[in-house]
Amino acid sequence: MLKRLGLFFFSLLLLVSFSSKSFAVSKKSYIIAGTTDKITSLDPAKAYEYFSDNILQNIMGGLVKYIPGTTKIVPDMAESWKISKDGKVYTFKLKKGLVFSNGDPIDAKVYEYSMKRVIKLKQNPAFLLADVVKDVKALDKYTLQITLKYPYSPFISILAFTISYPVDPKVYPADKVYNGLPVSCGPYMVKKLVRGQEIELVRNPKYYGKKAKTPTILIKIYREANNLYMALKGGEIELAYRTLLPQQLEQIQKDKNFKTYIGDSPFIREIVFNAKSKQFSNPRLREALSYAVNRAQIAKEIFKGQVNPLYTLIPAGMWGHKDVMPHYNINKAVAKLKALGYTKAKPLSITLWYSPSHYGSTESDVALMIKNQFEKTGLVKCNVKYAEWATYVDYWTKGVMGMFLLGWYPDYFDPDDYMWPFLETSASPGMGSFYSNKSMDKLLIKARAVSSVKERTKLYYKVQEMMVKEAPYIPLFQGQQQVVAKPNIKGILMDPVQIFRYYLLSK
Amino acid sequence: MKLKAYILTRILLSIPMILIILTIVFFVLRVLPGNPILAMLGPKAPPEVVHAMEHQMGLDKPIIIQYLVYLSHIAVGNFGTSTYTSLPVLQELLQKFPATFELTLYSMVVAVLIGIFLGTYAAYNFGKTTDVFARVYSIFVYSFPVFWFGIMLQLVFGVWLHWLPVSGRSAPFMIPEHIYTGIYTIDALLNGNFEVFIDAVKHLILPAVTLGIVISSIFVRMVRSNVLLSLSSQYVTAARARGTTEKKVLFKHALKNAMPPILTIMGLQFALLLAGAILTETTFSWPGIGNYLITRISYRDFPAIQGAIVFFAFFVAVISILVDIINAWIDPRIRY
Amino acid sequence: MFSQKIGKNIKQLMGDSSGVMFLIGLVLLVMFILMAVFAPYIAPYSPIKPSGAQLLPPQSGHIMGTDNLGYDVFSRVIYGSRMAFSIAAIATVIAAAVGIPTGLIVGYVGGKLDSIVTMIMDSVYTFPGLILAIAIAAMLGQGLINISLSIAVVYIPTYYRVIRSQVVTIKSELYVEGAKAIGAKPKTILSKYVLPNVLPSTIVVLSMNIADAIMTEAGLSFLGLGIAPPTPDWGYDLSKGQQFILQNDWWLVVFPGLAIILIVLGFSMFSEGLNEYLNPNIGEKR
Amino acid sequence: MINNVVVVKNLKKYFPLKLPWLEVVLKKEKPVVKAVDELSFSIKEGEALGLVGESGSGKTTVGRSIIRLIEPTSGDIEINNTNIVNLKNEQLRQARKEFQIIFQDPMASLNPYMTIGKSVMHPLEIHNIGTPKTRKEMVLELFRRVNLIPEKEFFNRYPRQLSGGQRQRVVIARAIITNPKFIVSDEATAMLDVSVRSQVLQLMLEIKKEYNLAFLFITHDLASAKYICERIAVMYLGKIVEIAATRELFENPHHPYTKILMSSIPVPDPNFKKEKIIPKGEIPSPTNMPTGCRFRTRCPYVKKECEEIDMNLEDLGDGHLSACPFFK
Repeated sequence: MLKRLGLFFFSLLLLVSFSSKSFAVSKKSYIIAGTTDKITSLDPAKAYEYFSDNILQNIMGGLVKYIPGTTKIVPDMAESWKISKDGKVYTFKLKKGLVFSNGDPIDAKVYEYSMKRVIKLKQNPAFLLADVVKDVKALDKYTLQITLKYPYSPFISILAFTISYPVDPKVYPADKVYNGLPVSCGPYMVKKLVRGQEIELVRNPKYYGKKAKTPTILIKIYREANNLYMALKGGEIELAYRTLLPQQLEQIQKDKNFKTYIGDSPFIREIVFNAKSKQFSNPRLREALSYAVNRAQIAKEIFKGQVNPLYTLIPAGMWGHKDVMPHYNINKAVAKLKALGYTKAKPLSITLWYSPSHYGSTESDVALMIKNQFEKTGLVKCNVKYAEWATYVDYWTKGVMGMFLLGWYPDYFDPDDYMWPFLETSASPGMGSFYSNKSMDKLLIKARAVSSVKERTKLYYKVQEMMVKEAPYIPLFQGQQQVVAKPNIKGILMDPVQIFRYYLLSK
Repeated sequence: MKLKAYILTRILLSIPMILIILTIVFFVLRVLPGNPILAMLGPKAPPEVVHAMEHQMGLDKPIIIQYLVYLSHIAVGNFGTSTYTSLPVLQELLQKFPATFELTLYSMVVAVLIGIFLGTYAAYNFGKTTDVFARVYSIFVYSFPVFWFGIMLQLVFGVWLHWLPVSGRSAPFMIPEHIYTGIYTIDALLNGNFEVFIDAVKHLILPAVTLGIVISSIFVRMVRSNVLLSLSSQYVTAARARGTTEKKVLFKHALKNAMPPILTIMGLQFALLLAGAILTETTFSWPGIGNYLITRISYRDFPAIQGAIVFFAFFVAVISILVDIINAWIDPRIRY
Repeated sequence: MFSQKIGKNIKQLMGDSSGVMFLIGLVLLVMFILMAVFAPYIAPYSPIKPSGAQLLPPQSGHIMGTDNLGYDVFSRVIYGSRMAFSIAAIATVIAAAVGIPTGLIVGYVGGKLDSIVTMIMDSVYTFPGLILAIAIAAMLGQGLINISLSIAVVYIPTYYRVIRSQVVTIKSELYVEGAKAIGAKPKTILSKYVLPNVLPSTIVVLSMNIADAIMTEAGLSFLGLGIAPPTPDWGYDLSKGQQFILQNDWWLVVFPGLAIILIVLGFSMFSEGLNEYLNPNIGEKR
Repeated sequence: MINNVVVVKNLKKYFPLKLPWLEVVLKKEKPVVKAVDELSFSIKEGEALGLVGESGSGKTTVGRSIIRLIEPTSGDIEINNTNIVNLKNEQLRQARKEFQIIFQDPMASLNPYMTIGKSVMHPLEIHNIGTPKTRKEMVLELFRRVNLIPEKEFFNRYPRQLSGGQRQRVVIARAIITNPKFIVSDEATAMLDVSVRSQVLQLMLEIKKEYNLAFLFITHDLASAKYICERIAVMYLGKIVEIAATRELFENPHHPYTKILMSSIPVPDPNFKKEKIIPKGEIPSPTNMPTGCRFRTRCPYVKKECEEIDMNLEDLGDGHLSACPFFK
């Protein structure tokens, strides 16, 4: 009986494993993508991490948009706009006949409602509007007027971000985050969302712009890079975007069945020093340590060359970027540490913190490698500690950690977003550095008010040069965007703003 | 005592258990560092917003008040709202639960099948090769870390042989059209979609077998010793004397009479199964409550973490009540 | 006379399979203990410093290969035994130090106190231990003591239950009543009359528990709730190794896994044999 | 005038009945088992009082509550002119050196993890009698007295290494080492082989005389009681039904229950014919006690009036008391 039963199970196994590999992925009508990212919320008022925002960028639109593949901002739902002389009042003329996917109209009142709602709900990204917007008013059905608290030249970039997208007032409650299926106003709409498993996008027939190229996009959500890799190799998905392990990407680049697309990403990583902490209040010590960090080794050995060493906070490729920080030089690091009085017998004892899962599974490797690099000087004893993300956030805002790893993904594509939050006195506690310098603040405010890019570039050069002397951060590297896809998938665009446009995909 | 009264007693007795687990977790979570508001709003949030949020969530009240409020909410099935997704926790849990249930259900089936067959045969062939195999098996398998065993199966059947998918619950477009129970194998059949059913089974095999085998070590042992006991009893001798076939003796008489204690142990092992399910879900990216719990821990999503644990406690309580009731129903001596 | 006794005991042990099990378990345990104690002499490299190229497969010089940072896997497996032992030992000691006296006192005093404490302990006991440990560990954060503590909490009820149930039986034994009759203080009764009679089974539970604790620790580390790297730890190495499994870097997963299996096997065989030897009547483990 | 060492007045011990919690909650009156009900007796210096009865009659409960191993529900117990019912824990603990108990099962009454020497010495340590040096001497001397020879070898043995009779000698030694005034012997010889039994009985008799002890000798065996006791009390369902000097009781039993017990003693002479009176039926459940005379359900001489009488002991003269007003 046991034998018979065993045979039964074995044949069942065979049946199951060989039958029906035939689900219909070959049809042209859809593309199946995969990711390890997670969705928190698809309400523009709350969404504030890459994947949720990226989905919104495919199912919604705003007053303005970036031309795909560039950083140039052009009108989207707006027909045109005017900025007052003092830089405080923005007046938009909206296109006519715009509707949501459910047929409800999109007009200036809708925008007024949406922006006021964001500010009122006070969710995570709300500060982007709340900090600068004084008032939003629909002057008539097609005219929207936004008044700022002070002249703020990057504001137009914020209007291109998901936070400024319009929502249907009939569906999205004014006082609550909306959790249902989103009402779309972009190329796609969400047909099905099974959290932690998959999200299905279908063409929005009521979209005013160019129709999405492929009727259906299915994005499978995987827990880990491994699962994503497996699904890709096994033919379950045709495209993988965010995030394979460096080793996996390296391997798949050699695989002729797949095509790999690499582009720059505005994502940066850095070590933060808490300038208020006793141990790291001395800029000379921070400088000495920055000489000990070998970014090339991190990029090569952990990331297999898939990130680029970065020597300032503004990423390469963005205007204002200037390579200012000291490069790896262990002799200088040793000399400077010795000058500070540290010896082999009496080494500097420090702790480096990291958060294990927030930046992917390579994070502990990064921390360990930096620890080893510090210790290579022979004058440092470096501990490594970690905390889960929530505790980590708590620790840095409370100034518990003296030195820790952090990353930055821009909210709007402007050097201001890489300088102000890091270096301005009121903003830097949010970054955990508590750095404060009055002349620095003056420069930063000035750079916000000026609208000429040339002028601003000069100002940011100054800011970065000043930053080198104080070294409150050690920038580490700049990320890449990597997409792996079957060769027949077309329309993959490596966007400098890193908006992945599913609606351009086809096969 | 009547069965109804027994059931009532049993249900009432499980309330303190849930309450105690809930209390422990509540206080452990609150006493320790980490600010859920900051985690939710990000470090850029202005202090007044943080305070407003704290006020809105009642986190500025004394911890005892928070506790009582939480209890009163739980009592009416309000598990709070996730700070990570803003969705009602209960809704999220109910969505994840079928996956966990499906996994544990099939793992249990695997474990019970292995346990009953191997255990019974081992007892029947007491001292012979089968028996020695069964004993070595149960000791060895007991020492397997679930996650390690899962990885090994992934390696062999997924990576090397490419027979089975190594993760997830379904292939693309293979989620059953209409969800009735949330258990894909059942829903697929209800939908009449055999393709989806096969896909669901394929995804289930590795995780269910992993967990099932690891748990089966205990079943093999229990079934073996209980069947041994009942094989040596008088009714078995009597049955043999009547000329009943050996197969019938074994499965009808010996096994049947060994069943109540085995059932009890099954109930007890359920806790172990659930703990194993968390690790299995992680290993196989199975989108159940275990995975949910682990993910939310890093976001310090208090309501979600508490919710998941209370849910587990409920689940354990319900299962143990069921087992006790079934046992009481089978064997009236158990009621007292 | 003493050697004669030992000879008899070994014979008794070897007589049935539980004796063989006991011996195998003992050998495994001794092996791991030696490994932990003499780790610096056995391990060819430092477990927390890169010692070669990254992701080398097993070969001479690195008999278990290297991991993705170039650490020697063999050295990490050797040193990992220290972590396994320390956490299991600390957790077990804490659990026993709380569970045993509580069980003794509550079991002896009985009454309402007994019902309440037993209800609390039973609740924790019936709840899946790992899940509770996860919740506590996640909140306590990393560190030897924190992890040990979260594991200990889970095992307190195990000790409590074993001790209490025995105390309840022993309490009604005549020799305890006799001790009361000669005017012994409760403290004396507990320490001189009850405790010695409870200890043998406690030792068995203790050694079974260490196996469980090692397993739980590995589980916690696997979920990323354990010890902070680079401290060598089998569970952490396993979870790290799982990332590279698709590149066929099997050695990262197989060796730490085997270490866990063997040490757990060692403890469970040892305790099983010990159990049959010391008190054949004590029942199931969790 | 010889002093009363033990005076027991109206001793009661009721046990609450265990019921399912639902019924406990619902019922107002908590049902009890009246294991010992209004018992009174006294024992003089150097006197042994036998307490006999069937199993379930409550005699063991009497033995235990009389020295407060279990708390009596009510009543007074004077030992050595001290009412021990009122003693607080610590006072009671210290008073315990004055009264001791010998249990039925000698193996179970010794701690298996303590050498017998230590076991016997322990009371001395507890009550701080003698110095650590002299204590061992005292134990060894007592071992010689109870015939555990060679005493030094015995000192280091564990209970499991002794025979049943030897163990009971250890228990006796432990009971008398603090020089008590009063000893309860709870079926102390019931579990011993017949051959050993008489030796142990003999030892107890000698000890009683040497130490001038008051003895409560609980047994279901009338023959043993006859051997040791000056007086005997007969118990039935928590009540003493008859109490008299041993000889008087044997020659002149008054209560029907006593008569029945007498008739069940095995008699060595096969020719001696005795009137056999066998009680009808089973012993009633203590939770559901008959009204009036508790024995009436089994009494061969039962009358209608038996339903209404109180079971009070009546003096028949010479300290012979009986609870049956009808039977002559």
